[in-house]
Amino acid sequence: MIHLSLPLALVAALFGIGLYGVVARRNAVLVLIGVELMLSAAGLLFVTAGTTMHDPMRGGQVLTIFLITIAAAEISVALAVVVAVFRARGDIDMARAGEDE
Amino acid sequence: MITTGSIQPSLLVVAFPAAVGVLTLLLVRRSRRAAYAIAALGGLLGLLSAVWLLSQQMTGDAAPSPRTIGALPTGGSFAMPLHLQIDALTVIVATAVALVSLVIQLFTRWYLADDPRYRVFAATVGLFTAAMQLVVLSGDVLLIIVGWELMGWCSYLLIGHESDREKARRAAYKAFLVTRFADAPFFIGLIALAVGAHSTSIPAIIAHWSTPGHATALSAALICVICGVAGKSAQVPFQDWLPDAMEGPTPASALIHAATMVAAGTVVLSRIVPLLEQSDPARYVLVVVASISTVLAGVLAFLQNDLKRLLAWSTVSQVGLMLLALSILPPGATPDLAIMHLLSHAMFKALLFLAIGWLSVLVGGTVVPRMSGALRRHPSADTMMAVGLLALAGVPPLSGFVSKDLIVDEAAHRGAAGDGVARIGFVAIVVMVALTAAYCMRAWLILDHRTIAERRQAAQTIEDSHAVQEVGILEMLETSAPVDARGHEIRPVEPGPEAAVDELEVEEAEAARRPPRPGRSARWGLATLTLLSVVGGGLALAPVIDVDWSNVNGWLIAATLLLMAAVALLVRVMSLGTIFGDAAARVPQAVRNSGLRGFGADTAYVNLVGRPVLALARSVAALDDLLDRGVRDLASDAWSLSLRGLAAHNRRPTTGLLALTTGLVVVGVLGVALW
Amino acid sequence: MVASLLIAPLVPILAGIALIAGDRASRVPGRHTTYAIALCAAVIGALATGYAVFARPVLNVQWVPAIGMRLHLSVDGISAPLLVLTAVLGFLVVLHGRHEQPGGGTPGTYFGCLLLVTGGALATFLAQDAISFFLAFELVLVPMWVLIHRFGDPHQPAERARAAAMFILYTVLGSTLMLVGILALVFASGTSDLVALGHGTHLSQGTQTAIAAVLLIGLAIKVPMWPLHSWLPRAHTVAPTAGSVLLAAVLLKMGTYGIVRLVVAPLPLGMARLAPVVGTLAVVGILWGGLVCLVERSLKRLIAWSSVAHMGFVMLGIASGTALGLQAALFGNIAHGVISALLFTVVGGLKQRWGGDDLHVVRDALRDVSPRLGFALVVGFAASLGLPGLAGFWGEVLAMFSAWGAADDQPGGWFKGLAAAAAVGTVLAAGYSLRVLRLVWVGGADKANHVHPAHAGEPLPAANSPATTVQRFADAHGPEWIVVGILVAAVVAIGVDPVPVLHTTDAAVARIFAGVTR
Amino acid sequence: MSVTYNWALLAPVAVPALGAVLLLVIDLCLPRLGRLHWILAAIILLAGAAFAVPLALPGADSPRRTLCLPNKDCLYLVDHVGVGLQLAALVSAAVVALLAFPIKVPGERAPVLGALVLTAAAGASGVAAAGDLGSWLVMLEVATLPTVVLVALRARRAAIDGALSLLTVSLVSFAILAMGAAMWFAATGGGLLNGGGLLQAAKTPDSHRILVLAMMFIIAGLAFKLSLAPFHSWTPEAVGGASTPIGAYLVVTSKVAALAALLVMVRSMNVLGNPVLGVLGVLAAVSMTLGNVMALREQSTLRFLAWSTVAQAGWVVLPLATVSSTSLRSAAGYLVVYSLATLVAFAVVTAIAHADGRGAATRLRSFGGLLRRRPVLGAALGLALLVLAGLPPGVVGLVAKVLALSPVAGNRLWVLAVVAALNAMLGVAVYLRWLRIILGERQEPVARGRIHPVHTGLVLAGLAGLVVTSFAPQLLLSIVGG
Repeated sequence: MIHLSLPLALVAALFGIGLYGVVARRNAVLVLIGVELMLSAAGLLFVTAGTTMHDPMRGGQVLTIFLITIAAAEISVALAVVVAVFRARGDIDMARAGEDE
Repeated sequence: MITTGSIQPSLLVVAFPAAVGVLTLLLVRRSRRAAYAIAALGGLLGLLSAVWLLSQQMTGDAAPSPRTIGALPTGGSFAMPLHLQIDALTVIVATAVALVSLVIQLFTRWYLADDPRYRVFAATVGLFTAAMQLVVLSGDVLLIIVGWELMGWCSYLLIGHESDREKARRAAYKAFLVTRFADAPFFIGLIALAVGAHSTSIPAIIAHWSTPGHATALSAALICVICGVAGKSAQVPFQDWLPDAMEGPTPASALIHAATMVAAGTVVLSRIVPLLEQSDPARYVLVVVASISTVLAGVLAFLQNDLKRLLAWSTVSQVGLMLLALSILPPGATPDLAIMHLLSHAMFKALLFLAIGWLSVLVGGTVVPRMSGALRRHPSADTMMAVGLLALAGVPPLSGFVSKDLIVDEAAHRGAAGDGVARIGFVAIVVMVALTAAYCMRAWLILDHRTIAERRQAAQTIEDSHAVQEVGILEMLETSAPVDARGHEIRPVEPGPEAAVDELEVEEAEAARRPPRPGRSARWGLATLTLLSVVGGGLALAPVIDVDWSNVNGWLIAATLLLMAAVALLVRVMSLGTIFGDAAARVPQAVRNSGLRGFGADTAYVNLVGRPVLALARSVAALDDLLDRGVRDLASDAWSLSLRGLAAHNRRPTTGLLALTTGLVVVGVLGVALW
Repeated sequence: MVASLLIAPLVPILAGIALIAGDRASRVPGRHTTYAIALCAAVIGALATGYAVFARPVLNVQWVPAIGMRLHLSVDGISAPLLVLTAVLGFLVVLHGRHEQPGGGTPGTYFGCLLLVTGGALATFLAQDAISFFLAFELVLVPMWVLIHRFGDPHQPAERARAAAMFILYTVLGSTLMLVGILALVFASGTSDLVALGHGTHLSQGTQTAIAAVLLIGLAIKVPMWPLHSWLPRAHTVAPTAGSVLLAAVLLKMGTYGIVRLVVAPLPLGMARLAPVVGTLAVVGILWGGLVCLVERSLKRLIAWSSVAHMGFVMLGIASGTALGLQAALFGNIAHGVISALLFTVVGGLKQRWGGDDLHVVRDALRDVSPRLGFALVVGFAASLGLPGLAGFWGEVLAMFSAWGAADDQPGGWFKGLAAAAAVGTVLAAGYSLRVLRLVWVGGADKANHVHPAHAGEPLPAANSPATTVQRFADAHGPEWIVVGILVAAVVAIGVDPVPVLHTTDAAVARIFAGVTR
Repeated sequence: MSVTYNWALLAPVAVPALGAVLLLVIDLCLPRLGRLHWILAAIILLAGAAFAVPLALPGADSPRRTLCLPNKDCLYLVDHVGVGLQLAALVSAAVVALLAFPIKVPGERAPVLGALVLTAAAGASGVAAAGDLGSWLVMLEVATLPTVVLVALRARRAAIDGALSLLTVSLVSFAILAMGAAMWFAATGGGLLNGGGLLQAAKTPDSHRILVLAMMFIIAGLAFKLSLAPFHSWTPEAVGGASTPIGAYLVVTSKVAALAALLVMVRSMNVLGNPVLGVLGVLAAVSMTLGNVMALREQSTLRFLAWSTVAQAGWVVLPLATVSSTSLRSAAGYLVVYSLATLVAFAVVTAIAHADGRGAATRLRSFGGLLRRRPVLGAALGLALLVLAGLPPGVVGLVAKVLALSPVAGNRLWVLAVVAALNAMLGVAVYLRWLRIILGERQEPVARGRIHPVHTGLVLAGLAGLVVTSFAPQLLLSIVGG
């Protein structure tokens, strides 16, 4: 059993990088990637926490799978919107969207 | 004996004059006759009730403390019974007030014969009388305040009666404001007395404060009350409203000066005289105020160029004497001396004012040039004038003599006994006696002056005071053409001699429209006043007034009489060769000018109180604008905040994400911190 | 008859709503119909109020349990005079609408708003439940806002909007703060029943002080107390006459009534702690208002300012912490209600006739031009300066009495100083009252000029000479004169015999102070 | 593993969810129904709501549970507050569907939109009853994701921008939420929201700390959906860009879902024993202020309503600054009142937009003289605004304000209370601005189309609802068990 601090550090790092990506990137797809990173951090935390406890329902794993599913659904919607944005504006630069109406 | 059932004559004494006010305003539309009927009837009934009350008092049947509107429910332990308090002195004063008021009502009918506002005037006089009666009969400080303030208000209305003239408006405003200003401490003083006693009833207050142990508080409260009294009675430093109040019609002046307003201070102080006698500081304050007032007013009376103003100042002086009489009382004494003088003063002063009013109607004004020789032309009033002036001067055996010399005697007596207050008072009284003799003599000499032709000439240069609006007669003199020693003009003046003569004729024609003398009833009233001025001194013998007339120091009286005679002689000498028979013409012009202005008291009021208060008001208004703007700025702040908010919300998704992230950090930190 | 408790507020309110709604209908009811309906509703409301005041029924049923709000209506000594005042004034303003129905909207809206304000105020004074009190308190805001905003001075649309907004915003802030206080009080004491709260609560002094402070700040805006008064002069300046009357005579009273009900009675310890501050601010208000009045140019604004000063006396009485002070305050409330109603009616009429209310415009003497209005103005200002025999006197003088003899737990010296300053305030009141009378009643024009010697040689100056004729405008007649006359009579009646009013409140006041051990 | 089922209890969630599928199936079979799908959707939603009604009656026992595991832990439980919110979500969604019915959309899009609304409503309804972390997360996302699509499907540029804004914020928020949930899970060691693990975790300092942090993440994640500042940035964009019924959905149904989710979490936080959730107080204060201040200047109707929703969100969570069953009820009660008033306002705007064209409804100015032109619409909108401002005659709004303030005042959080009072004032300024326009004169000539009868009916019903509840606020408040 590996020590818990390593995965936890990874969780923190992933979340931080994801958050940074969300804030710093202007390209919508890159922002989505940031979100994915954050979600995977959450998933990792679920799994990590799930391993330490003796949950008969396997809560950690189950929730992680939920999470992945939701993320997939989200990304599909997100990509659809991004495509729509691209069609409407010609780019997917988040810092320019909504500028003029 | 009339039954003393539920109807108390003491209440009627107040109610009838008040009813005059109310009924006249309610019922009468235009009819002068109806207004007169109500006024005369109300005044008469008021007098009859007063006499009824007097008779009750004599027989001992009077209810000592009748209730009025019932005790005020105060929700606690504070008693406000609002009772009257009937005793011999107050009943006599009430009778005198009722009498004077009645005569004035009768006289007014004639005096204001063609005044469209006669109705209002009569109503106000009624109300005024009621207020004074309330003060006189009150046994409760709240009732005193009620009557006191009502009188102030009525005086405002009466003085400003001829409100078409700016001078009258200003005089009314000044009279009310000055007295009201003095009323602030008066209120506080009475409130302090009442709160200390947990009751507004005067007997309770006297009982409470008579116990030893709160001398300082008592003195402070009394000094406050004295302040108010000084205001109402036109004593220094509030003296200057009274001469200005001469802008009112003469009957109003008679009412204010003789029986009501200015005398109210004496009445109130005499109510609480047992407390005054205990407090030396208060007595000192009172004697100083009264002494300065009585002397100063005597000087000013001598310097006036208008006989009504002369009488006004003489009132200040005489009221000063009454207050002096109160201040020199030994502990345990009753205020009969002061009340005695109040009564005689009421009679002769009312007489004087009405007589002057009569003359002024006939000659068209009260300034010296107009009045000069008035009695020569219209001798019908000369008995009244003579009696009035003699009584005022204190010539035996008239009423003024009796009351005044009793005070002189008491002051000398007490001063000899080592009372400092009485010594101050004595000196002041002596000076005042001389001054009184001087101005009385002066007035008589003017009225009785012979050289009508010269008067007539000079009159061409001077407009009637009615036509003089903003500028006083003084300024008019300054700007009018100089005359040589014999009264001939050096240079013709502006409107031209014809115009001036025309004007005189017009006015005389106007005066001719009313009968040349008051109606019979009014003349009867005047005669009564004259009679009382002559024999009023006999009241000292009456059992209801408790004065010590048997042990009077005859030498002292002789000395004062000699002094008076000497002064009178001097004045006579001074008046020789003057244009109008005016002794004051010998006084340097600068002093007279200053005297006409009351030695600048008005300017002092304006500069010391009026201007600073207005400046303060302006700065407060400016401050409030700031406050207001501050509140408004809050709105515009919100407005500009929203503008800034709009700039921040640039509709870009990245900005939203940035905000979101910041929010996350803030929430995390705050959440953990606030937990 | 319990129904009277419901009829009193509901008939005006429902009639008001009906009138406003009727305005939107396709067939707008005529002017006379509207007036008649409004008058009927006002009369019914007044009669029901009168009956309720007389018979003192009680209604107490559950209403909104979610917020602990009950429908508890009844009348006691503290509210009875205010109810009568409100009902009578509600009737009078409707009556007055016949004379002056300002433009800016339809008659239906105008009378509807008047009725809504009246009904709301009646409900406020009837409510014996803290939360429904608040509800009723808020009820009057929007109609009042409409009155100011739509029916105010037609010459100043921008100022009208600003004043209306300031009025409602300031008041909402105040009432929400009051709500906070009420909720805290209800939560802490466990009851929202004002009758129960009236017996005092047993909270610690700290708690009481905190709650009392919030309540006082909230209510002080309504009163208004210096320095939270800025909305008042503005609102009054542009409000229509009836609006001013209701605002000054009824709405302000809700503030002081609220203080008595919510602070003085339930939170004696808190009130005692805050009383010096309240008293000081009250006196500052007295002086401040008086001073501003000395230089104010707009007549309506001046009266509004004088309201600030008069309410200062009311607050001073409350702050004194004595039964006498409370009596003075409750009496002062009524007195100020009647006086300000009178003054605003008269001045509103003048403003309408003059086309403005600038005091610096020289005009002919009102006593000549329009004797009735002149007389009413004199009575109003005389009462305003505290002349005995008129309504204003007793409240103010008793307030000074109470301040001088403030409760034992108060700094006596300080309160004595406050009483003295208040006495100075009465001098200022005399100053500004006479200033107005000097400028308006007796006129600025000097008519001594008119009989100048120059005319003497000519034929007698006849009425056709413009210099000597006074430009008369219509004096008060019909409804206006009735309204003014009733108010004058009320001012005099209350002033001559204050005992009935004081007697009404006496027992209730004594009850408040009986529970308190000071 | 055996799980108990109580279908009646599950119906408020199951009916709309199945209805969404049903709608798509019907479209497959009968492709030409077009806008009638909206009616179907509304019927399904109302049917779902009908199942919730018995539970909302005052006599019903609470909480009711189902999907219980053998160890008595239940994955689905509703109490009065929960069922009230379910009801609110379903009814509001039904109103949105009815509002959308008259609006012309391409024939193939109507069933999709209807299905999305149903799905989202199911999610909103479900999250109110979630008993475990998994269903909570899933239901929340089910309630959220369709809204992005709903906004985007208007296919105007503004709508796409709004959708992008909503999308990004919702994604990031969901990520944060997931992180919070994960921390929660890590701290409590289980997925149940009110299991024994929570108590256990609250006792050990370490996990207590993580729990607190988890709670903060969850609050931050949910705040976006409630449009609490500073997580609100999507609101004006999305509401302003979307079609008006969808705008109503975003600010009403979606918010109901968010509050339901928050209440579920806050309720479980009860055990932590801290009565004050200062963060929510701060968020409430900031949102109120920001929303009101921004609305002061807003010229566009929809954006105005969006800012108003930001401000109202502050009021909704204000009572949650203190944790107690009363404050939960207060928040839910406020939300219900807010929903009613906002729906009425949106109904009026939609009706006008439909009759006169969107241009006639998106500017505040164009509402000039509405009360005169269209008395019913004007009165309804005016009353709704007064309710939102909390001024009588909108008594119910005032009662809601009382409700929201009472926990704060009761616990004597003076600063918060004063801020709230200031915002009550600002709010009055905000809503009166619009009210003034309605009361005022007509600014410009406006085309006068015919109001669709469905809209008229809805507005009338809303007006009646506002009037009735203003006299008897209890009718409305009792559905959240007040």
